[in-house]
Amino acid sequence: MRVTGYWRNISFLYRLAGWKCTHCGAFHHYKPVICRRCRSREFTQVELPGSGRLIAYTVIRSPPKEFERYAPYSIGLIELEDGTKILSQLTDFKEDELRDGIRVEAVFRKVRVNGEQGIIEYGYKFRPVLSRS
Amino acid sequence: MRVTGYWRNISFLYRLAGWKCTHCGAFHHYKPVICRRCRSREFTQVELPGSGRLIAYTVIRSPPKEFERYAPYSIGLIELEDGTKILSQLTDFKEDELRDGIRVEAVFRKVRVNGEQGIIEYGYKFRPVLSRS
Amino acid sequence: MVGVYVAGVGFTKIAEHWDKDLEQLMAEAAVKALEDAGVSTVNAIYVGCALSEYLQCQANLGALMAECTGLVGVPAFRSEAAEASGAAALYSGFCDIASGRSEAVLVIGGEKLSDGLPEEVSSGMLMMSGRSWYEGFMGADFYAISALLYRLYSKRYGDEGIPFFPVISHEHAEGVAHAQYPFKITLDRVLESPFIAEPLRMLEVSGIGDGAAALVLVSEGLARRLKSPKIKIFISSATDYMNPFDREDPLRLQSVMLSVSKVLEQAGVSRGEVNMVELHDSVSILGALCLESGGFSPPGAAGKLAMKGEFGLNGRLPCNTFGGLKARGHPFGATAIYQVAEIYLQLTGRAGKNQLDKPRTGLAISLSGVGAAAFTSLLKIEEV
Amino acid sequence: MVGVYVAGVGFTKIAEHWDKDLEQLMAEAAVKALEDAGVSTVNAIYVGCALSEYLQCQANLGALMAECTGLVGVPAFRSEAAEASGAAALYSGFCDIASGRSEAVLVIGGEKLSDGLPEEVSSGMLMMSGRSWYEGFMGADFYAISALLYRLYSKRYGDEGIPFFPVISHEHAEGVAHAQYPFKITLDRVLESPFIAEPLRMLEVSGIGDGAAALVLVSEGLARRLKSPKIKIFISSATDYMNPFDREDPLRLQSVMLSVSKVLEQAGVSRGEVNMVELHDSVSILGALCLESGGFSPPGAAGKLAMKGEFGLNGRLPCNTFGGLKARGHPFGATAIYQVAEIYLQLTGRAGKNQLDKPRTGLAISLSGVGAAAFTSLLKIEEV
Ligand SMILES: [Zn+2]
Ligand SMILES: [Zn+2]
Repeated sequence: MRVTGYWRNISFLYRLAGWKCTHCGAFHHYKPVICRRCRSREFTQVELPGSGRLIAYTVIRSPPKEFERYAPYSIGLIELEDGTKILSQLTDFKEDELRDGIRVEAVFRKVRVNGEQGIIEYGYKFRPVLSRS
Repeated sequence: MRVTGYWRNISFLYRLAGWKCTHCGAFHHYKPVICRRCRSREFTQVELPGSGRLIAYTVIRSPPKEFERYAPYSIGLIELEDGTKILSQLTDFKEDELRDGIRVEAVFRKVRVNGEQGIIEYGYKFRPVLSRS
Repeated sequence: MVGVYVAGVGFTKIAEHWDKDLEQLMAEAAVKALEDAGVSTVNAIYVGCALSEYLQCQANLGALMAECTGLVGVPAFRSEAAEASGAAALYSGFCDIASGRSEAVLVIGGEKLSDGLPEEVSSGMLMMSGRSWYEGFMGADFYAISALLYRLYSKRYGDEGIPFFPVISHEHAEGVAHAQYPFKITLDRVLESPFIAEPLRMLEVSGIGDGAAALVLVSEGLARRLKSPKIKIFISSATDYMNPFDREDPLRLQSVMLSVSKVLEQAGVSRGEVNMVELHDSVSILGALCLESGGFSPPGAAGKLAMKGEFGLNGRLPCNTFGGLKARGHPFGATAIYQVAEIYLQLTGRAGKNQLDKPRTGLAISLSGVGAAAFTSLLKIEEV
Repeated sequence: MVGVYVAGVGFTKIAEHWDKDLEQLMAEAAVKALEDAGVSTVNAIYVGCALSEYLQCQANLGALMAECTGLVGVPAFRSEAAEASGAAALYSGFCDIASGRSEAVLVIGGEKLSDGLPEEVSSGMLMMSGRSWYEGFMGADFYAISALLYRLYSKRYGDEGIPFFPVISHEHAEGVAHAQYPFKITLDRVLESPFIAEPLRMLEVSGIGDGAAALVLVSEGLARRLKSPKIKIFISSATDYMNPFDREDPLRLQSVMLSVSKVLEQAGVSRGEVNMVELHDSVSILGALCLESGGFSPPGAAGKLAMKGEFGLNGRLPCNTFGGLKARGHPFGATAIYQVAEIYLQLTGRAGKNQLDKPRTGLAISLSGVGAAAFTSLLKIEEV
């Protein structure tokens, strides 16, 4: 991805902020011209809840070029508390800690260094919620 | 261009070698499957003459990214002694030496360093033929 | 063949749209076109974009646009023919309707050049106008090749009037809301501008901008039922050797000659009946060569005719009526769609201060590379 | 609509063709197809390629292919729909003939993945299966998304038989001259291969190769006059949300469901009359989902049916009869054209040792991304 695309989408990548269709409730992580589900044109800005449940995860071992230096890394499919499903890198976990169904929460992290320009790009990642004993 | 593409086409880039259609005489700087002019399938390998006449030239001042460090550089349209027209970078000339119609000859030069891999790519360039006094 | 009609158009201003992603820009144009046509859905989406893989790291733009226009489900893919990518999408959309398979299709052209640095855009242009390991290897870019053509032209015919093409385009762009450079320039300013690749001057070449434009094409059947103004459309295309100096005569663009002749024949229109032309003036010399190769000017005469005013809004054959590539702007994959949309505005009497006097037929020439491919679209007032 | 026929096919072996440029590979396939069809020229060329801009630094591939096939002049441009780019080119070529505009067109699909490093090919795949600033930003590549789908599938249905899909494909590829991996593998070897993105194993995903394939499509009128065997063809397409987890049910590929239903309706064929299917098994789980979403297996049952032998050459519904994406190979833009060419060989009795017993109808499913778009082609023996 280009740095320009990163800048434009920082509100989602930093804060899980996006646009919710006032008609059908569909969430858009980009600013929509028209609702991708119902074609309505009215939206309200919302922030997604920062916690949810890990539905499934995987580990990338042979990553694309931009991610070579970060391999292996984990990608999870997460269902947030409001039911929205999002993808995220997983972080701050111990080797045996990842299991489908565990509770996870959003944290702000460095995601990568962008190509030739060397710009450090930050964004959300999710980590297991520590069970309070 | 990728380094792979450079390696595959070295015979032309180093030696002006290519394929001539045995039917219509059309020159191909790549190995043709079928003649681009007459659709014949028979070719002989040939080397183009290394000298000719400069038909026209120009100077690139705002070059593509790969050529930034070489700007400004000159591109010439050259008619070789056998009538074949080719494009070439021009080299080894003094500021006021380039004129349409002058005689030019091929030389072997470093053309550029290829991107991230840092491979030095060589090829032909043309320079003015010194008039013998 | 089912008759094909343009039923609505939409486009954005051409500018550096820092705040929008390519797909947002394209969705904006698409939604406007659907509204303009009074159509809420279509049978297919054809997307034209030249450099999304390189400049946005984005492929599969067709499916992405189906989603961004709220039309998930509908077939959608991208066509690429370098700077004429929008025309390639239009060509495919045209055949779809003409075959009777679809009643309505959306054609969207878009390009977001400001996502790259200027030298990256130049690298993109290098991919479009030459073979990667020949012109690309030596850095003989679009401007270099165009400059060499310009030299050959000057030697054969002189260059009188060629630098006047940008003057015409800028004159027509003045005050045009969607134009990137909506102001006049003088011939002196063109001639005083520095060389980009001599003899080609900075003010003879189009700039770098972002833009998206869209059309709704419909079948004659649907055209009859819609309330929006309908204009019949035809399109033809032809190719030539990638490198103009491999062609028999580099100053005759065979792709233009063939595609113009074919589209006129298809539409049953003579050259004399064409009331306006949108030229591919990404560089001044190509504007002139389009006219000459298309048979709208004798060889070597386009510049002189331009100086005489023949291609102005009140001339014999108005050209680039909203500013052409030079002044309205040239976001590659979108350009051909802007051209067609502007003819549509002219033929439907919606051209505002640029309105020509009741034109009935307009023609747009869209090139890829230095004429390696040409697409010619013809729009014509014809009752459904 | 004019009926459209396949009149000839050509393709190269899928391999790492170090000695050939992409355009040479494509020209080779094209010239073979023209010879096979007994046609010396065509009215248009449709080129499918996913990543030429990124991997070859080459745009304007359409015009380049007109030149490399000796057909300069003919309209030619590229279609891109990620891994289904060849099918997008076929779709456009189909509409061209169906409209009555062209009598014969050449459709060429090609991809040269060996021009990039493996991690560069992965980056290319990242552009194809997600939005650049969402999946692309976090590195959620095609394998990651497929692996997550695989997990959901296993939870709902169990994964029995899914890893058997590669076994079937390799069995069929054995000894196939154009296949990249023409040898058998056992289920044990699949299960013992390391994870690429768990639960997805190395031997459940297709490799990296170069290849090109071409078809000649002709109108029913020309089909009548040609001597080569002719097979009627139909094609449909549909899209879905780019990200499967934005879909109502990620395990139902709506794009497959819609495109299969539409093409069957178009051809007047029922599912039961389909004699063979070429699946998009770039990863094992997608092969299974194609069958289930296409209505050729109940949901959750494809793996079990596979284990029972239903999809073998002698099964109820032979699949991937020359090895599919997994074993024949998967050079993105070429893949759909290989699929159609292989069905053509089957229906014309030219499939050699892989020949099915008099099949009359075959169907190919070609996906882009993780089902963001699907193209379904149907070939059918039908007298002209
Ligand atoms: Zn909605
Ligand atoms: Zn020849």
